[in-house]
Order: sequence, then structure tokens, then C-alpha cells
Amino acid sequence: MSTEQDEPTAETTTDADEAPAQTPGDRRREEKQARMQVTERERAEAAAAADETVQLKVFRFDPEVPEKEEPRFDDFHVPYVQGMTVLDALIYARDEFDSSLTFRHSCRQAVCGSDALFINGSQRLACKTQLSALDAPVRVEPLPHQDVVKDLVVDMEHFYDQMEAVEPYMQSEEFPEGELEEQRQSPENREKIKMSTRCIWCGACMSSCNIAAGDNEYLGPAAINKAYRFAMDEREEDDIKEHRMRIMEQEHGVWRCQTQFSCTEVCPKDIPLTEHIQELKREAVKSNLKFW
Amino acid sequence: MTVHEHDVIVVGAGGAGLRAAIAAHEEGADVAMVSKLHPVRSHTGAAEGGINAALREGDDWELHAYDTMKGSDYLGDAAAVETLAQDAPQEVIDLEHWGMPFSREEDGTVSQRPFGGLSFARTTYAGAETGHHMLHTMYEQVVKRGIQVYDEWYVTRLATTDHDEPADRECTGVVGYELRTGEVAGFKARNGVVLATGGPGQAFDHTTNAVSCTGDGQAMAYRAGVPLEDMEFVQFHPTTLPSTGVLISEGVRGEGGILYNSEGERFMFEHGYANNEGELASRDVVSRAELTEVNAGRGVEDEYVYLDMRHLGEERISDRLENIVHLAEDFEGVNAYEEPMPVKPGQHYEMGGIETNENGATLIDGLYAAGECACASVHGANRLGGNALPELLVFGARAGRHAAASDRADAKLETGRTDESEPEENLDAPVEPGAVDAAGGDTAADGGAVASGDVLEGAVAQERQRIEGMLERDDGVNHADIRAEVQQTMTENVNVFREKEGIKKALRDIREARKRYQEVAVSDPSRTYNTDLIHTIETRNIIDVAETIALGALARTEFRGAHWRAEHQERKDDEWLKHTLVSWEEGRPDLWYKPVDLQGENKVYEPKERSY
Amino acid sequence: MSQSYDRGLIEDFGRWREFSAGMWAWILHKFTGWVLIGYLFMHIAVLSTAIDAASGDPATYTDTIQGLESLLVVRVLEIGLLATAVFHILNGVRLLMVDLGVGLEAQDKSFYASLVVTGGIVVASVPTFLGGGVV
Amino acid sequence: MAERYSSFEPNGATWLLQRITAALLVVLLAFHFFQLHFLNHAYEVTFADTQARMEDPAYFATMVLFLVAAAFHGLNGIYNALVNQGIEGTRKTIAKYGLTLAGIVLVAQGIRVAMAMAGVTIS
Repeated sequence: MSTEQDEPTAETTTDADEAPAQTPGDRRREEKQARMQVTERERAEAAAAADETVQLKVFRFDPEVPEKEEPRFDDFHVPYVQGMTVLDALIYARDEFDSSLTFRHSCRQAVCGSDALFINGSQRLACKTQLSALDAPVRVEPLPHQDVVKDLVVDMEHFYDQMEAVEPYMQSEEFPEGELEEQRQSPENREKIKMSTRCIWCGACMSSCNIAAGDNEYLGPAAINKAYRFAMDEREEDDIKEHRMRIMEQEHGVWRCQTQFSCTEVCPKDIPLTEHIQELKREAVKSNLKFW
Repeated sequence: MTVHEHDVIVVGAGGAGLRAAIAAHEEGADVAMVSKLHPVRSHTGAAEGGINAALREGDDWELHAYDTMKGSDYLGDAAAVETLAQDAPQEVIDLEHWGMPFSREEDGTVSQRPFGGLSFARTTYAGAETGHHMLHTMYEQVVKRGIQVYDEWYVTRLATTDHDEPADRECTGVVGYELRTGEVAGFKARNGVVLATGGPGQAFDHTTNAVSCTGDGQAMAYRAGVPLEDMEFVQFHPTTLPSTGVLISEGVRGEGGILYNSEGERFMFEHGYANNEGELASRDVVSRAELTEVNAGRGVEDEYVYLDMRHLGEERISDRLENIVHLAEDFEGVNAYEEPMPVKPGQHYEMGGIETNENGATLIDGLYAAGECACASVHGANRLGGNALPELLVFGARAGRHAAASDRADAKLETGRTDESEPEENLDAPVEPGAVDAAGGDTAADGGAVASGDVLEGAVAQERQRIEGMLERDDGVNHADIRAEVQQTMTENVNVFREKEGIKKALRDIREARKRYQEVAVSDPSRTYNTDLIHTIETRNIIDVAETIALGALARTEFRGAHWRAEHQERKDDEWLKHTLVSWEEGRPDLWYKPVDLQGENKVYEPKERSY
Repeated sequence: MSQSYDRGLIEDFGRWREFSAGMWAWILHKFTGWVLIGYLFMHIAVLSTAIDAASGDPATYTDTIQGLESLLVVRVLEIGLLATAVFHILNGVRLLMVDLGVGLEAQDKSFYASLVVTGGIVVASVPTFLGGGVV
Repeated sequence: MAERYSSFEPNGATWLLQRITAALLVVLLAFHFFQLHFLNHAYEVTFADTQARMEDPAYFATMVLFLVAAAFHGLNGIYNALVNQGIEGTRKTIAKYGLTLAGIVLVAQGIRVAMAMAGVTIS
């Protein structure tokens, strides 16, 4: 039933074999009108029924604004639509109710790692958490174990310091001779480091780790994972790997991990963090035993 | 007043900014990056596809250049296109040496895959998250080199001299606002400023871009007197999730996913939009088809169509498209194994931008631009998949190098007005575009340049005053309302389908938004992490950039690449083989044209029918 | 520099409802560990009566041990000790597996399994502990 | 740097020892438990029986090993718990030496008892 057309445009998309009195386009437009009226009425009714709203309890704090100096929780009732995420609800609350509501967010698709929050008692990315998957009221707090700057914004400096403490950059120095020639890496090796390279620095793991909470110098799951990403990359020479193991073996390195799996459970990118830390522990023991 | 002084200031820390910073550092310059986000939060991280580079036996930079020129619908400038194709391979190798986890072949070499519009499988990639790996790999290099990063510092304005002719002006630094403390400080650049602030996706209300993609660099450069080039060319992606704009990759259709409308028709075939390619037709064709369906009343909820991959079977889906299943689940609440996914077209990429030459230099001395915010003009009227990432590498590096060395020689492309440029005299604008009323406060009217005394200090002082003004105003309009208005009118009228009256309506609405912006107020009085203020400043940038897009769209009376006009259904090479430029002059936009450079190193690119 | 509000660690104690299996395992392991090391010190103290026994009065030792063992409360405590030890051992084995990288994806299930097995062994041991010699 | 490779990093060493003693303890505790609750019942224990068992040098050695392993495992465990709790500086040093001392006392007393049981007397 397709019609041959050179250039599809808005005007030329009708079917030929339909009732003559009324073009299919007209009919559809009428139906559309009718549908719209119905849906609008439905929406109005639903909104009136109030069970279409979701209650958010959001942590508020601002050291500079007198009424927010004492931390408190604010309630927002956000109209629910199918597919709505916690971030969508926060944006709605900010744009419609209180433009001083402050939280980091950028990509809305779980790659920038800005909006890791403590939602209903667990570290999650607000952008990839569907409201329908949560019990109401939805309690939204800044990440635990980090200083709160304002509302849902926490100080990430310590996290960044730890990430950068593990020398998170490729240090291999021997490159192939030829012009425009890459170093070789086996697909297996690439597969081995694949999960570890997915980290988006959201800090959820660090926030969930109660060892990191107690020991401020502990490198934490994300940084150790970053070190793993390089230590296991076959492109780096052996002496660099040994150097990396030295960093991992320090007192506040891998040994602090108590295999509680909290980090692994909250990681929005499903990185097997605990597994990586454990593997580095074994590597450390192995590389030391070699020299006995 | 605090002034941070460095040789090179890079504004924006996404792919282009990081690459520029590394290049400038390699030149021995003292580099600092100033970014409103921490570098790893940048939107480069969302790029999925890959990096085109002629690396292998049988491929050649000339083929890459040819493909790019053809894809651009002959609106790319040959010098820039050829530079891209020539430099891309070395850039990819550098990335690899820096540790980028590229996908690999059995023999350990970097994998390449075929991409739409390419005559050779030359797209290098790292899984389905090439941008993420690229961004992180380059940030790692920045850490390694100890390059200073001022993160969560929002650059609100350039410090440029106020010579009458923009070409005589000089950029000496930028003004930044620290989110954490509310401090306004100057950043003095001894050698050069590189703008790498990304695209203006937020000019539309449905976009795959991050909320931070507000065209800041473009708007700042524009107000300082640098022309914006080819802004009407906006790429729309046909498959984005309706509620968030999250991108569903072309891979779904590549694997055999089908599109159908509310009546269950496989419209790409049944309504004859693309009888050969069907769902795999190029992005603009599919986007237009979807919107045609919706406009004809065959959309679901009058908004979207369905993308269905259930028939591929659970095994194949979980093997090859697992990430798509997660996206649909996490962002739309849809189980893609059991239901079709709702999709609609969304703004994806801005081909135009700050006019630069192939070294990333703008016509203002000391000001460079690279990445999506810039337009050396490699993408012309339409960007090929896999060409955005090499662009930001190649031109990021060149901009960084030149900014560090202050070396402005040897560019084939000219910037600014020349003998060959021609003015637009008959633009049928419905309202006077540009600044509303400079007397009513300069919030939307400033020209960017500073009159007297130390340029940077003057700019900081003015900016501080402007910010205080916005914070202190008690009653006024909320930026969110203004922004939403602009976004809606752009999406309604300057979208995939453009017709004259619609574009005019958009220009009127933008005018209205400008007027309302005169009364904008920031209700959050705090100096600590005031995102209300940041969004308010961004909104002005969105207004300025949206206006240039609409003006270009109104002026260009032809159908070329991503720019479709209802009244003008063919490409008019006789009349329109030229770039649209919009310059901000004395508070109002001035539209003019310059010819396309089709003279390559070894050949002339003759415009041909763009068919695949 | 703006000041900031640190919520400290207090919040954690209200969160125990949200603890995951791995977290409970860690807490129980630590708790049972403390009990066991405490018991070890007590055990050596009680056995120290053997020093007197060796120097001529064997009854000191025998009476102490048998006297304690005849108390119901000691028997019950011994069951508790068994539970503590068995859980610590089973979870310890689980942790050894984790250290060796075996079955990490089933770490929560293995924790529940060690709880169930501990319960089973304790119930099964009740007759042995309570049988015979209680006054 | 080379000299660092020849010796085992203390943290790694204690981590490994903690695992090794754990494995040992599982076996030894099972043996001990079987001995004193199934083969012999605790309520029937007499000094004579104990003495008889302890006079076997292999048994004696096993029990001493058991004691040493248990003391190390337990006290190192406590030390780790304290460190994870975040103790630092002086308190950490005190904990370290305090626990070492407790361990030495425990093992010394345990060996005295064992020797008494075995009938060896050093007064």
C-alpha cells in the first residue's frame, strides 16, 4: 500500500485507497482532536485526584541563607508522568516551585556522573532512577560522608584527590617505531579492563563505603579501580606495573577493603569494584612472594 | 581583584578543550583550563560512535576528505576538511599512546568499523562509549602534565578591546564566576584564549545534549564581534527517547529494528519515505519522516513513533544491544524486550559556530575556538557520523598550539569580511532582532568589548556589577520561563521542518524573550553554588544563539543538508554555495555571506548529487 | 571559602535498615570476632587452674571444669559460643572465597547460606550440649 | 627501590597471615571441638585425661600452634577493626603495642598452662 514519492513532505503523505468523502489525513486529525480532548480531560482529572503526584522530601542547606542554615527537609509534590526519573522530578521542583533548589546535573544519561545522590537510603544516579521503582515519599539527600556545600551539592575535592593519587594515566614509554603505528593490545586484555574503564567518577562507591568514611586516607573503590584499569593493561611495562602495585599496597590502599560489597552494589555502571580490589590484593601478595 | 594569569586560557574542558590544553602545554605554555563543570562531566563523554581516521592500507586521507565534503553537501571548506582528514590519523595514534581503550582486532590493532556516508570502514571506536573513553583519556593526560584546572568556574564574558572593527580587536582574557564561592575573577591570557564550550543544544527543548550545552562560548564570541557561521545547520537525530532526549543509537536500526506509527504501519516503506533504505536512510530523512507521521495524526500520543526490536529475539538483543535495553528501562521505564520503544527526533549537533580558520583562530587577535562551538567548516550542511570526535581532536590541538605560539601565519582560510563577502539586504525579518534597549539595563545588550583602562579589569568590574544587579533585583521573571519559551518556539518552528512563517514566529518569540529578559531576577540570594544565577546567565546566551539559528534559517532559501525549507525544496548551488554569517554589530545582528572554499590541495570538489 | 555543613557519621546509624547483605556480614563477622577473642582469654584463664593442678591438686582443675559444665547457663552460653564460632567460620570461608575471587556474584547468597547453616548446626547441637551431667 | 622488593610489605604480610591463620583455625578448631565435645564430653573432662592428651608431643605442639594462630588472628582482627574505625597517630600506636602485649601475655600464659598439663614444670 505504499505510494511512490520522490520527496516526502508534510503535504504528500496521504494514502490513495481510502474513502473519498474524507481523506485519511482529515480522519486522523479528527481522531487526534478527539483523543487530545480525552487525554486532556483525563490529565485534569488525574491531577485533581492527587495520586498522580509524587512527594519528594529533599534535603536543604545553605550556609549563607538564614532560613536554610539549619539543615532541613522540604516537601515537593511533583506531578507524575510515565517514565519520570528522580532528576526529572527535581528539575520540575526547581523550575516550578523553588529556583534556589540546588543540585548538580548535566548529561541526564548516566555518563557525566554529576547527580549521584542518596535516594531512599541508597546511592544512586538521579537521572537513571525511575520514580516508579521507589517507595513514596522519595527522600533525596546529598551523598553521605562528604561535606555538603549546599542542598544536594557535596564537596567532591577529596574524591578527586584520591582519584588523582593513583597516577591515573598511561605511563608506558616504549612505542612502536613506525609512523602512525599503535601499540598492540589483545582483545582479551581489552576485555579484561573493559568494566574498569567505565567509571564515570560519580563518587557513589566512595560514599557507600564505610571504611572510606572512617579512614579519610583510604584510596577508596573508584581510585583503586582506576589503578586496576592501568595495572592490568598489558600496554604498560612490568616495572610500571610494579610501581603501581607499590601504590596499591600502602597502608591506605587495597588492604583497607573489607569486602562489604557496598561499592559494587551501588555502582551505576555495574563495575565489579570489590572483585577488582581483591584481584589487586592477590597480585600484591603474588608479586611479593616471587621475591622470597 | 583577583586575576589569574597564564599563557593560555582554555575555556571549557570537554574533548576540544582538553586537547587544546595538552597541545598548548606541549608547546611549553603555561596553560589553565576554566570550566563550568569538572572536566570528566563534559558532554564529550556522551559520544557513542567513533573517530573517523584514514589509518589503514587501502584508505587515504583524500578519501576521507572526499566523503566529508560530499556529506557536508558541499558547504564544508576544503582547507578545513582536508586538514581534518590529514591530521586525524596522528590524533588517533596519540590517543592510543595515551592509553585510550580502543576496541581491538585479533592481532591487537585498533578496530575500525563502517559508518554511514563513508567509503571505507575507517571509524575507530571504543565499544559504544568512544566519547567517554576519549574524554577520560585526555583528562588523564591533563592530570599527568599538571595542567591547572579551574573547575566549576563559569566564564561569563570575554575581555576584548573595543576597536570599531572586530578584526582590530584583541582578546586578553576572560571573566569567570566561581560557583562554590560566588567570586568574580579575571583570567588573563598572555598569549591566547581558546573557546571550547561545546554546542547550543539547549536552544531546543528536546535535545540529546546535556543541560550544560547552552552555547556560552558562541554567544560570548558573538557579542565580542566574532561572526557565527552557518548556524542554521542543526542536526536532528531521529531516535531519541521522548521524555529525556536520551539517544537510542543507530545501531538498533542497523541490527534490523523497525519504525512504525500509531496505526502499526512501517511508514518508512509504507508511506514511501525511503523505499530502498527504509529505516536506515540518513538521519535527516528519517527525522522528517517521523515528524510527518506525527503531524499527519499518526503519531503515538501525538508526539512520537515506535522503534521496535522485539522481533530480533532476546538473544540477539542482549548480545548486541544490551545497552539500549538499559537506556529504555532507566530513562523511559520501557522494557524493550517486551514493548516497542517510543522515539522522536531530537536536536543532536550544531554544525555551525564561531567562525575560525583551519588553525582555530578567529578574527579577534588572541581568540581561538575549537570543537562543536567552532566552525572551521568541516561539517558544512550536514555532519557525518564519526566526524565530530576527530574534529575536536584536530582543531582542538591546532587551536591550542597556535594559541600557545601566537602563530597566526599560514592559514588558507580567511576570517571576517573580505572582498568576496556579500551582505544580506533583503532579509524579511518580522521584528528588529538584537538588543532590546540598552538603556533599560545592559543585561541583554552589551557588545562584549570594554572601552577604557585595563581591558580585563574593566570587564571584571562590569560583570560583577551585572551579576550583583541580577542577584539584588527582588521581583522579576524567572529564567526558566524565558528559557522554556525560547526552547519551545525553536522546537516548534526551527526544527526539522522549517517554513517561512514559522521561522518568523520564532524570531518574534525570541524578541519577546529578550524583552522579558530585561526583567529577569535571580530569586536565590546565595553566593554559594548559585545555579539559579548560572542558569539565568546561560539563558541570555541561549537567546542570542537561538536568534542566530533562526536568522540563518530564514535567510537560507534552499534545502541543503540538514536545512529543509517547505518553500524551497531543492539545493540551489548557483545561489547558495556560500556560508551564512551573523555578526553582532552595535547591539544588533548583521547577516552576510562568504563563498565556500571548494579548492582542495590536489583537486576541486565539484558539487554532486548527495545520494546514498 | 564558603563554610559547609558536615553531617558526620551520625546518619549511618539510622540507616541500618538499608544495609546490604555484605554490610551485615561484615558487622556480624566483626561482632563474632570480638566475642571469640574474648572467649579465648577466658578459656586460657579457666585452664590456668591446670598450673595448680600440676603442682599437686588435680581436683582444682577437674572440679572447675566439671563445676562450670554442670551449670545450665554455661551450657546455654556454650551453644551461643558454638553459634558464634560457626558463623564466624562459615562467613570466614565465604570471605576466603571472596579473597580468592570465587563466586563474587553470589556473595549475598553465600551470606544468607552461612546464616541458615549456622542455625541448622546450632539446633542440631542442642542435644549434645544440653545432654548429660547438667545439675 | 630494589630492597623493597626483597621484603614483604607488612600490610600485605599481615593480610596474608590473617588468611592463613584463618584456614588453620578452621581445621584446628574443628579438631579441638570434636575432641572435647564428641569424643570426650566437656562435663567429663578431668585433669588426668587432659594430662594424658598433652603428654603426646604432637598434640602439645598442635595445641600451641592453635593458641598462637588464634591469638594472632584475633588480635590482628581487633587491630584491623580499630584502624578501619579510623584511629590514627598515638592512639594507633598504643593499640598496636597494647594488642601485641596482650598477645604475648596470652600466648605465654597459654604455654605455661600447656606445659603444666604436659607435666613439664619450669617454676
